[in-house]
Parts: sequence; C-alpha cells; structure tokens
Amino acid sequence: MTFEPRIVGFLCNWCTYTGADLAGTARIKYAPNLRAVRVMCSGRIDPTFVIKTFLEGADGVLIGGCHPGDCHYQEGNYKALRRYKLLKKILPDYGIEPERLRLEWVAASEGDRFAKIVDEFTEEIRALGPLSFGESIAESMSLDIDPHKELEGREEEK
Amino acid sequence: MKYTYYPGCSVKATANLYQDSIDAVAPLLGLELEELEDWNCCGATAYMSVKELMSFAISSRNLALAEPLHRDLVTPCSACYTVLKKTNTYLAAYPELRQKVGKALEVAGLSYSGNVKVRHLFNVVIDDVGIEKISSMVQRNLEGLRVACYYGCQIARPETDLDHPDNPKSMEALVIALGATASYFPMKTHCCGASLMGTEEELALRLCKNLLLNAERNNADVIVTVCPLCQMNLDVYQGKVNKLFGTNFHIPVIYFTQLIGAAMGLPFKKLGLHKVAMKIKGEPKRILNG
Amino acid sequence: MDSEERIGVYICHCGTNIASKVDIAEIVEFAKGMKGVIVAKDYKFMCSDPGQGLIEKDIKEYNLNRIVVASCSPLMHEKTFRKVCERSGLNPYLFTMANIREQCSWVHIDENAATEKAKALVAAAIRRSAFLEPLERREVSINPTTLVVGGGIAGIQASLDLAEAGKKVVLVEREPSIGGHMAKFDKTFPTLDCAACILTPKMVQVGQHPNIELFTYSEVEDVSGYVGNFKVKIRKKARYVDENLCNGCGMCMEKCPGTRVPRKGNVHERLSLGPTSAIYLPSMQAVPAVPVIDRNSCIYFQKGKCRICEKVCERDAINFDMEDEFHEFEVGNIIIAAGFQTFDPSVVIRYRYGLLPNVLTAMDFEIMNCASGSTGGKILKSDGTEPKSVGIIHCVGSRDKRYHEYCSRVCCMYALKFAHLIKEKTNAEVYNFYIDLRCFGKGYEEFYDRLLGEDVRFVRGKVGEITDLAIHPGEQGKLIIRVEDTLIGAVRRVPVDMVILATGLEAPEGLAELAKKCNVSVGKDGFIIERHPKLGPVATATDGVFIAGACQSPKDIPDTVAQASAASSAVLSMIMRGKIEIESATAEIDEERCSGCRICNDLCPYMAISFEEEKGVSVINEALCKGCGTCVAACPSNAITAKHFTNEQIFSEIEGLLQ
Amino acid sequence: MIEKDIVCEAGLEHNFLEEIYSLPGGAEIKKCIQCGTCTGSCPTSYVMDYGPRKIFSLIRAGFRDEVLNSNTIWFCSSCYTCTVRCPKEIKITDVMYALKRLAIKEGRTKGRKTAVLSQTFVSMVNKYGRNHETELMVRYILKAEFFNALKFVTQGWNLLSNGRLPFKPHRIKHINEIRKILKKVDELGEI
Ligand SMILES: Cc1cc2nc3c(=O)[nH]c(=O)nc-3n(C[C@H](O)[C@H](O)[C@H](O)COP(=O)(O)OP(=O)(O)OC[C@H]3O[C@@H](n4cnc5c(N)ncnc54)[C@H](O)[C@@H]3O)c2cc1C
Ligand SMILES: Cc1cc2nc3c(=O)[nH]c(=O)nc-3n(C[C@H](O)[C@H](O)[C@H](O)COP(=O)(O)OP(=O)(O)OC[C@H]3O[C@@H](n4cnc5c(N)ncnc54)[C@H](O)[C@@H]3O)c2cc1C
Ligand code: SF4
Ligand code: SF4
Ligand code: SF4
Ligand code: SF4
Ligand code: SF4
Ligand code: SF4
Ligand code: SF4
Ligand code: SF4
Repeated sequence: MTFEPRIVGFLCNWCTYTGADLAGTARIKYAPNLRAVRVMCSGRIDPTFVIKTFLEGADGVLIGGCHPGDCHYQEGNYKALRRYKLLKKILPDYGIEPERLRLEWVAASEGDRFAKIVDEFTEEIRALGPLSFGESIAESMSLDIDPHKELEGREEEK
Repeated sequence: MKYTYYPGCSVKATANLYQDSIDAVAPLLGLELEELEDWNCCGATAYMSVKELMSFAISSRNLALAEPLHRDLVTPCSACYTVLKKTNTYLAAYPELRQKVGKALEVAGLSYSGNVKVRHLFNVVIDDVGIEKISSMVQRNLEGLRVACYYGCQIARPETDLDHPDNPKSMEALVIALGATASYFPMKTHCCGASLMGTEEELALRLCKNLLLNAERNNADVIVTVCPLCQMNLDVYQGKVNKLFGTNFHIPVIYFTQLIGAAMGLPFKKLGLHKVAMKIKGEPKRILNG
Repeated sequence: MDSEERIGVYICHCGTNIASKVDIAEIVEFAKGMKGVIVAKDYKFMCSDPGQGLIEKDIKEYNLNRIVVASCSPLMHEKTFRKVCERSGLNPYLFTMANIREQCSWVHIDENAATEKAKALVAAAIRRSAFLEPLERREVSINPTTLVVGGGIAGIQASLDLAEAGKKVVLVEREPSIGGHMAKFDKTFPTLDCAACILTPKMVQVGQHPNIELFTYSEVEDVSGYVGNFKVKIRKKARYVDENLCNGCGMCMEKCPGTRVPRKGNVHERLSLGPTSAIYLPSMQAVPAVPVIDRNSCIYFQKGKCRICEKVCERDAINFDMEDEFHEFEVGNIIIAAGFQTFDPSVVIRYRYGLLPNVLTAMDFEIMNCASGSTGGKILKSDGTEPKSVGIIHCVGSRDKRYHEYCSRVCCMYALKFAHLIKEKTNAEVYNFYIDLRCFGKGYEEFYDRLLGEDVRFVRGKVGEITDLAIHPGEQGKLIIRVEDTLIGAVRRVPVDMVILATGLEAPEGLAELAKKCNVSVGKDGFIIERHPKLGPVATATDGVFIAGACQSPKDIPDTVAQASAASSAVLSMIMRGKIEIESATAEIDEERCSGCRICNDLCPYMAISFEEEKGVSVINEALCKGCGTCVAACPSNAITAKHFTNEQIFSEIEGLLQ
Repeated sequence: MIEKDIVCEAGLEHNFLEEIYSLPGGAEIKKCIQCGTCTGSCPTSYVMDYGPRKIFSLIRAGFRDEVLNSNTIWFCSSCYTCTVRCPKEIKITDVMYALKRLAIKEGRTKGRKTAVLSQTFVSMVNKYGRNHETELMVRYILKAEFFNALKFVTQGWNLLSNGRLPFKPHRIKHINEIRKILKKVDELGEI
C-alpha cells in the first residue's frame, strides 16, 4: 500500500477557505489528503497549532491566507508570514523537516490554484515519507511544549 | 582630513592643469589626498560599451585596492566618479554580478566587500571643508567676475551627492563666497557631448554651442567646471565651435579648484590657469591674477 | 459543561451531491460511537424545512445542547442552522458545521477516501463542539448626530443630505470658508456650467441650515469611542473676528493697511480670489462671510501697532484677544471628506515653475480665470498682456514613479476645459501635450470632440523640459517647450507665451493624521483606504467611519457628489437601524495571565487593544475587536482567548481530524 | 513596393525582447508607456535614427536589425538625463550600453566611429591598465578617421602647446592583475 500522507490545512475564512469552496463548486478534483481547519484569519494561526498538529500525527501542514494586501483584517497575513518564517526555523529543533510546513496565499477566486497546491503538496509530503520523530525525541517531548517560549522576543524581529 | 585619491587618466594627462590646481589648493584647504597605489583606469563610458562584466571588474579593482585603507575614495573626475559609484550601487543591487566580479578579483588576489565610499572632490570641498571656511581664506577679492557654474552630467546623474540633481546651487554658493558673481545659467547640468567629441564631433560641438550661448547670453566671463571632459569640450573645442557655427565666443573654462586657488591669492601659473585654451585675458585676467 | 454535553449530529445527503461519494450510513454509525453524541441521523436535504424541523424536534426531545450538521460549506448555511438553534432556545454559537460537500464529495474521486475524510471532518466537528460556549449577541445604539470633516463639495453634499433628512450634522472645515476647490473655479467640465452658480446656493444653505452646526477655521483634535458612540473634540482656531457680531460689511478689509503675504512661487502666485488685506475673506462668496485676520500679515500682530480694523468696525466684532476654543460632541458616525491638494511642481525643476514667470499651475490658472479674482477673469501674462500662445502640459506629478504613480483622473478634462476657456477669451494658439487623453465620463469624449473642432492642438508626448534659451528665430522672449511629438517621431521646440502645468491631485496635508485619529488607514498613495474597492467604496475598515470625495482617490465633481450622497445614505441607514449588532466572537484578555508585555498592543489592526497603566495589563475594547485572532496567536503568556476560536476548540478539532 | 511597407510579424525577431529583458534592469522596458520624455530630453536625439522611446518600441516589436544597426546607440553620450526623468524609472542609459555591446559583439560597427574608439580604448586599458590619451588618439585616427587626420592635428597642437599632451604611456605596476581578471571574466562569460 502506498503511503497516504495526512495533511492539515489551516485556512483563513475569507480567502483560502472560500477558494477551497470554489474548487468544490467548480468540481475541480484534487487529492483527498488535506483536511481543513477554518480560522477567521491566518493571523490567528498560533505556532502551537502547527506543532500540535504534527504531534497528533500529521505529515504536513498547510497554512492558507489572503494575498498580501488583501487581508480581510488588513494585515493578519503579514503576521502569519512572520510566524511561518520563525516556525520554519524552529521545526528542526523538534525533529521535523521544515518542508512539511507550507504557506500559500490563495484568493477566494483561486479554486484551481488551491487544488493544484493541495496536489503538489501531497506529492511532496508523499516523497518525504511519514513523519517519524526519533524515539528519543518523541519520548522527551511532552505535550506541554511551548513554541512561544522559542519565539519569545523573536516576534519583534522582522 | 585624509582621503584616498583617485585622479583618473585624464587628470594625469590632458587635464594636468586640474591636477596643478588641486596640488596647490588641497593642502591649504586641509585636504590630505593620498594617491591610490597602482590604480587603474575606471573604464569610463567606453569600456561599458564593449564589455559589461569586465568594466565592472576593472572598476572594482580600484575599490578593492582602496578598501583596506578605510578612507573615502575621492576623485576629481566626474566620469570616474559616476563609474566607480555605479559599480558600488550595482554590486550591491545585483547579487549575480557581485558574485562574478568577486570571482574575477579573486584570481588577482583581491576582494571587495562594498565598503568604499566614492566621492567627488567637489562634494568633499563643499561638504567636508565647507563654504564658510573657504570664504574665510579668501585673499583676493574676485569681485566683478561673472561666473557660469557648470556641473555637467555625471556629477549630477544618475545618482548624486549634490544638493539637488536638477538644480544644484552649491557651486553658485561657493562662487559667491569667493566674491564673484554667479550668472543665471539654467543649462548647468546639460550635456556637453562628453566623449562623443572624439567621434561625433559635430554633434558634440552643437551641444557645446548651446551651453556657450547660454553662458554668453547671461554675460558670463568664465565657466567653472568640475570635470576634465567638460573642460576639454567647452574650452579646447571652443575654437571649433566658433568656426562651425560662425559664433565668436571667448569664454575661458576653468576648474573650480583654479577659482578657489585664485581667490586664495595663489599665482596664476601655479594653478595651471595659463594652460586654459581660451586664453584668460582682459578684466577676468586682472581679477584672477590680482 | 464538558461532562454534560448532549450532541446531536445530522448528516446531509444533499440529494446525491454528497451521498453519491460518501457512505452516509457509515458516517452515521461512526458518529453514534463518539463521546457525547446522543443522536446521529441523516436526511436528504438538511436545509429544507423538514430537515430544519428534524433538528428543532430533536433539540426539545433529547434536550440537546450541541448541534453538528455535516453538509455543505458554512459559508452557505451556517446562518440557517444557527437560526434553527436560536428558535429552539439554543445559543447559536453552540452549532458546528462540517463541510463534506464543497471540500469533500465534490472534489474527490475515490469513494473510500472521501468517506474517510468525511469521517475525520465529522469527528473534528463533534470534538470541537464539546468545547463550544454560548456567546452573547451584542448590540450598540447609534447616536443620530454625524460628524463631517471637510467642507468641499463632498462635505457640503453629505451634510445637506443628512440635514434635510432631519439629522444633526457637525461640519468641520479647516479653512475660513467652506467650498473647497470647487469654489475657486469659474466653469466646470464637461458642461461648462458656472461653478459659483451651482455651488454658492449650497454653501449658503449649509451656513443657514438649522440642523448643521458649522465650524470653519477649525480642526478635529481628537476622536475616541466606536461606531454609534464616538466622542470628538474640535479646535476652533482664533479668527479674531466674532462670528456672532460681524455682519460682513467689509469695512475692515477696505481700511486695513496690511497686505497678505503672498504664497510662495512666482509672480502669478499673487493671484487671489478675495481681498489681499491682512484681514480678509477667502473669497467674496465665503460662507460664513466673516473675515479672518492673518497673523503673519497683520501689522498689529507683527509690530504691535495699528488696530484700524477695530476702530472702523461698527459692530465691535474685532477681538485681538481671541484664543483657540475647544468644543466636544458625541456623534454616531463620521464622514471624512477632506478632499485633496494639488501637486507642487517646483520639485520638477525641468519645468521651472517658480523660476520662469508665466509658468503656472492649474490652480493658478483657475484663480486667474475666475471672474471674481484679481484679474477679473482675464487671462494675462505676468507683464499684463494677453498671451498669443499657451501650452498645457499634462500629467505633471502624476503617472510618474518619481512623484505619484497613479493617474489623477481629472487633469485631462480640466486641461481640455482650460483650452476651451483660453480659446474663448483670447486669440491664443493652445497646445495640449499629453500622454493619453483620459476622457471617460459622461459627455467627456463629446467635449474632446468639440475641442478638436475648436482648433486646439494636441501633441502626444510628455514634455522633456521648458527653457527660455532661444536658439532659433521666433523663440526670443518665449518659453520654449522641448518635447518629442511621439506620433510624428520628431523632437519639437514649441515656443509659447504661457505654460500651464496640469498638476495632479494628491492627498491633502494632514490627511494621514486625520485618518489615524479616526482609526482608518491611508494607502501607499496617501489616500484613505476604502473597505472594499468595488463593493465598499464609501465605507472603511472601521465601522461608523465613511469617506466621500477626493480624499478616497482623485475624482471629479460628479463622482464626488455621487460618493457623498452614497456616504450620507450609508450613515442614514445606520441611524435608521438605531442599533447595530457587533461581532460576538471577539478576543478577551485574562488579566491574571497577562504579563503586561504589550506585544499585542500594536498588532491589532483595529487598535482595539490598549494598555491599562494602573493594572499593568492590556485590555481589549470588544466594540472595536473584529475577532481576527492575530493578538491571540502572538501573546506569549497565552492570556488572550479568541471566543469561538479558542485554543481548546481548535486543538480538539485537530485531534478529531487526525484521530 | 506596397508589400515593403507592411511589416509582417513573421519577419520580426521576438526573441530579441527576451535577450534585452534578460539584461540587468532590462525587463523594465516592458513598462515603457511611450511617453517620449526620454527623447524629448535627450540632447542628441535630434540626430538619432530613432530616439530612445522609439528604440524601445522597436525592441518590443522585434525589429532587431533596425535597432542594432541604428546610429542611436552610438549617439548616446551617457548623460543619464533620460534615466533620471523617465516616469517609469527605466534605466535607459544602461539599455543603450547593452545595445552597444550587442552591436559590437555582432560586428555591426561599420562606420560607427564611437565603436572603434571604445574598442581602441579597451585594448589600451587592457595593455597599460590606464588610458593613454595620445596613443588612443593616434590609433583611433589610424583606424577610423584616417582621412580626417588633419582635423585632429589642430586639436592636438592646441593641447600640445598648452603642455597638456603627454608622450609616454603610463603603465600600472600590476598589469598582470588586469590580465588575470580579464581571463577570468572571459571564462565566466559576460552577463
Ligand atoms: C485645477 C482643477 C480643475 C478642476 N476642474 C473640474 C471641473 O471642471 N469639473 C469637475 O467635475 N471637477 C473638476 N476638478 C475636480 C474637483 O476639484 C474635485 O472633484 C472636487 O473639488 C472634490 O471635492 P472634495 O470635496 O472631495 O475636495 P475639496 O474640494 O478639496 O474639499 C475638501 C475640503 O476639506 C478641507 N479639509 C482638508 N483637510 C481637512 C482637515 N484635516 N480638517 C478639516 N477640513 C479639511 C479643505 O480645506 C477643503 O475645503 C478640478 C480639479 C482641479 C485641481
Ligand atoms: C466586458 C465587460 C467587462 C467589465 N469588467 C469590469 C471589471 O473588471 N471591473 C469593473 O469594475 N467593472 C467592469 N465592467 C463594468 C460593470 O459591468 C458595470 O459597472 C456593472 O455591471 C454595472 O452594474 P449595473 O447594476 O448598473 O448594471 P447591470 O450589470 O447591467 O445590471 C442591470 C440589471 O437590470 C436588468 N434590467 C435591465 N432593464 C430592465 C428592465 N426594464 N426591467 C427590469 N430589469 C431590467 C438587467 O437584466 C440586469 O440584470 C465591465 C463591463 C463589461 C462590458
Ligand atoms: S468685522 Fe466688523 S467691519 Fe469687518 S466685516 Fe465684520 S462687521 Fe464689518
Ligand atoms: S490690525 Fe491688522 S488686520 Fe486690523 S487693520 Fe491693522 S493690519 Fe489690518
Ligand atoms: S487625467 Fe490625464 S493629465 Fe491627469 S494624470 Fe491622468 S492622463 Fe495625466
Ligand atoms: S471607449 Fe472603452 S476602450 Fe475606448 S477609450 Fe473609452 S474606455 Fe477605453
Ligand atoms: S501580549 Fe499577552 S501578556 Fe502581552 S500585554 Fe498582550 S495580553 Fe498581556
Ligand atoms: S482579535 Fe484581532 S481585532 Fe480583536 S483585539 Fe485581537 S487583533 Fe484586534
Ligand atoms: S521616458 Fe521612459 S516611459 Fe517614457 S518613452 Fe522613454 S523609456 Fe518609455
Ligand atoms: S543617456 Fe543617452 S539616450 Fe539618454 S538622454 Fe543622454 S544621450 Fe540621450
């Protein structure tokens, strides 16, 4: 049996989630591996969500927000971008390949793009194989991890 | 104030009168100009027309040589100034270029990390010495001399350290501080034809004619310049302009350092003023020669 | 509450839309097995009346306190099902939806995979629902008074609309008179109707309207509060003339020995609409018709002696001791109508504005052309003679990355208007130097067509430079325009007597500060950002703050008036509603946990978070919060909760997805 | 004759655009709005076959020969006036340089005196590390202006009599460095 990656997508309500809906209304077919969590704004996406998702067994995480300048809440997506960059830096500390996390801007009108991204990302993760924490890492890591601690002070960095 | 000095090829040859006056004036202004050891040609406009990477590379060699000295690199030639400055800007802006130039310098045992500030001697005089200080050193009053301040292209464009790229006023301020009068001269940053004089003479002569006409209409006795190429075109070729257009201009073109020197009371010859092609005579000569 | 949750789960077939790809029976069974689920059912069309009825009945029958519907996208029917809950006495925020149509059955081919995914989505929804909490619906009432900032045609129109509807308006204008730019025009394109004839009556009406409280020579000092309940503070600058006493007789201006310091620029800048005395009216049609003393020009203020105006004023209206006054108001809505200013071309040295006389800006020309202006509407060169040729240069300061990248939208048309007026009043040859002629309004192309018939010359090319250096015969004493005629492909030198620079429109000075006070933002171009470029052009991201006229983007009078009326009707609709519901899913800070680091303070795009110095903690104003959650994710102390999107809720959703 | 006036799309070289676009800053010319500020400002445009504006139009339409054979590129004095005025901030002077290089590379320099001078200049710098103005003048005259040699004599005399014409070339000490750099650059390939 081929490996079927499990991917969680955190999608902002106004752009990416609506874009994903549009892919549906347009009946564009794509890989069934991504499951969405709807948040109001990509700015709400807490780094702990991402870490938690990996710990729960996801093989990949997609963050979807509005294109720069289009954020429904003005600039939440810039905040998301900043956190994403920091997350990319700290993921290896948890034994997670940074490629397993991806951020994409998808507009409400870009159903086809959403589908394409899901397909692409699914294949990428498939190629990476299942996420496995080394035994020791998995053991030493309990659920009260707090990426905030890691990020503290770094928020201010641009 | 100590600087690394990059004279450029022209100043060492056809513009040696510029060098004469710099040698005479710089020490009095407190400028220590230490010539860059073994500098090479900046490439000027010509090299850029033939090979781009190479022209950036040879221009960078100078910057690489200057970097360990940790001083501003000062040149009196506007063309060298533009080329060296542009090299800095482009190396910073285009990583691919920076990488290739780095590789080329490496084979010559050199490296450049972009930390040399390139400056024009005119800007150094205005910004570092300051007009106030210069005016306090005036020995000979240049009153009555009407001066057209000609900046030319390359000190003003594409980037500039002047007070304004289109309408700089610092040379006028300097001229006034020296006791002379600054004529209205709106074409102060228009092109004189630059190196086209050597190849497309008629074209360049026409540009010079317009500049000379603008100066004459506004009763300038002399034109003051900051660039060897401008001086050459407007001065040495002035006779040709007259011949081609049937005009009768006689407007000597001198360097700003010569004007400063004259105001400081330095002798005419020491400043190379006798080497100006349109001979300085009559009232202007009386004023400049004291 | 966790232990007592009683969840009802409803799986929709959506005809065959879902059922053909997803094994509904399997999902129902699966749901039944989950913790807290009391009933799990499926139905053909959940959103149909019987479908809704099914839920209502179950809520009562099983005493359900959580509802999960797995069907289409929440963007489609979340509201529908929330209402169902509400009708059954259940808080609407206790409802959860799983999207197994748009994001599942419609997009996947493999039935097994689709069913598996649908299960995960349902599990996530069920798990999440356990953590939901009821949220209160929040409403605020709307104060029926409106603040209008800026008294140009936009502000005038909006104020009159509101006042005529019987609502109170506070209109604040920073100049001594209302009227804005339009008050300085003689004629307006494309119809060439007289600006004064259409504007003056409106200005007078504003001045006299019982529902409008007019503050001229005043500025907005401070704005606080939120939609429906703003508090504004207005600074009324001292004009040294008592508005209640002055009857506008004009004696003071006639006798005043002072002269107003002319604006910077060239000779023509002395052009003026009103009197040039130190005590002056901005124009003879000014509203209010009460003069102002310009301190910088007044002999008394500068040298301590004079006070002639005081002596001649029979009404004792002059008061040299006047000081700035402050007034405070409570208003429900704000309309910003601060207009624009024109680009200052003296930075484009090659056009030599301010250096060569007879190089004018568009506003210089408007003032000169205005019948009540200092030349009596005559078009004259600085030497007092009539020009024989005039060049109008388009796009000065516009469509240029060095200045403003945008097109100013009105200058093509006013340039055509100028050409016509010059033709009408003089015998001059008129040239228009343009890049593109943008004449897209009603009757605009027709106006252009008319101008072509009037022998106006059009040269397509952006002017390189203007010089006074004559080289060719016929250029002596002229301004020479050097330009490439791009259609001919030749460089031309066009000698003219007068040049008019069609200077672009830019955001007026102080707009960014004003915007900030009102909690709205300005864009890269300096103009205020509207809520949506297509569907919300008069609203802003801040509820209760609206925009009208050129402060949103350059626009002509018809568009300005349309937008002003749109803004006033948006405000009226708010007032008529009386109340407005505001977001329930806001964020909340736990004072106990907040470490006072203030990281969140600057993150909020709506400035909803402030710092309480005494307690040393941050607090969120729920009336301003829109629930984006940005602050929540940033708080290092985990002190902020996003209601309806709490960490627990999302964590449990993640767990459900991956269980 | 009639056909000659109509330019057939098939006869144009659309790859030319790509060539220009790939140069540093070259892609900017896509944004040219044909306003003519450059040509209207250019001091030498009145003698050019096509002003800079038209050059961009020709490039975009694929008129490769017309562009590279035009006198325009050789009449550009590098005054940068156009560059600082272009409302789209296109680096026009740099594009002119790029076109010069392309024309030289393809040997389209017949009768282009500026090209000859530039090449002579380059070989001078490669030889000495500096420009030797006297030799440059002599060599250039021999190559390009043989029949006009006389007109240079007056100019030369003018300079000579004013002590402004050196006879000895100045050779930099480490000319080998220049040679090495040159070799490396050739290896790396021009950009
Ligand atoms: C030269 C020229 C000619 C034109 N000709 C025509 C024409 O013929 N036909 C046509 O349809 N359009 C024409 N227009 C466009 C027209 O001027 C505008 O459409 C119109 O003026 C916009 O009105 P407004 O109320 O938005 O702005 P404005 O007229 O600028 O009014 C804004 C008002 O707000 C005030 N204000 C600014 N900031 C503040 C503040 N912070 N606090 C308080 N008050 C403030 C200002 O003092 C001003 O009174 C022309 C424009 C120009 C430049
Ligand atoms: C090809 C094209 C592309 C465009 N692209 C854009 C764009 O990208 N961005 C943009 O901002 N604008 C665009 N527009 C302009 C845009 O379409 C209009 O601004 C907009 O549609 C106008 O909306 P409307 O409601 O006034 O008119 P309409 O969209 O025409 O709606 C009028 C409605 O009234 C109905 N109707 C007509 N007569 C009667 C009657 N007697 N009784 C009852 N009903 C009647 C019609 O059936 C129609 O449904 C484009 C226009 C075109 C032609
Ligand atoms: S201040 Fe007095 S004199 Fe002046 S207009 Fe008013 S009433 Fe007349
Ligand atoms: S006091 Fe001032 S305003 Fe009054 S008359 Fe004298 S100068 Fe004019
Ligand atoms: S409206 Fe016309 S003149 Fe004004 S910026 Fe646009 S194109 Fe230029
Ligand atoms: S008619 Fe349409 S296509 Fe033509 S200029 Fe007007 S807007 Fe453009
Ligand atoms: S970020 Fe958190 S801890 Fe810091 S001030 Fe805001 S609420 Fe308090
Ligand atoms: S949730 Fe968003 S809108 Fe609300 S306070 Fe936090 S950052 Fe501001
Ligand atoms: S100035 Fe710039 S935009 Fe205008 S024609 Fe020249 S290159 Fe094009
Ligand atoms: S740089 Fe060249 S093309 Fe540009 S204005 Fe100067 S001479 Fe003309």
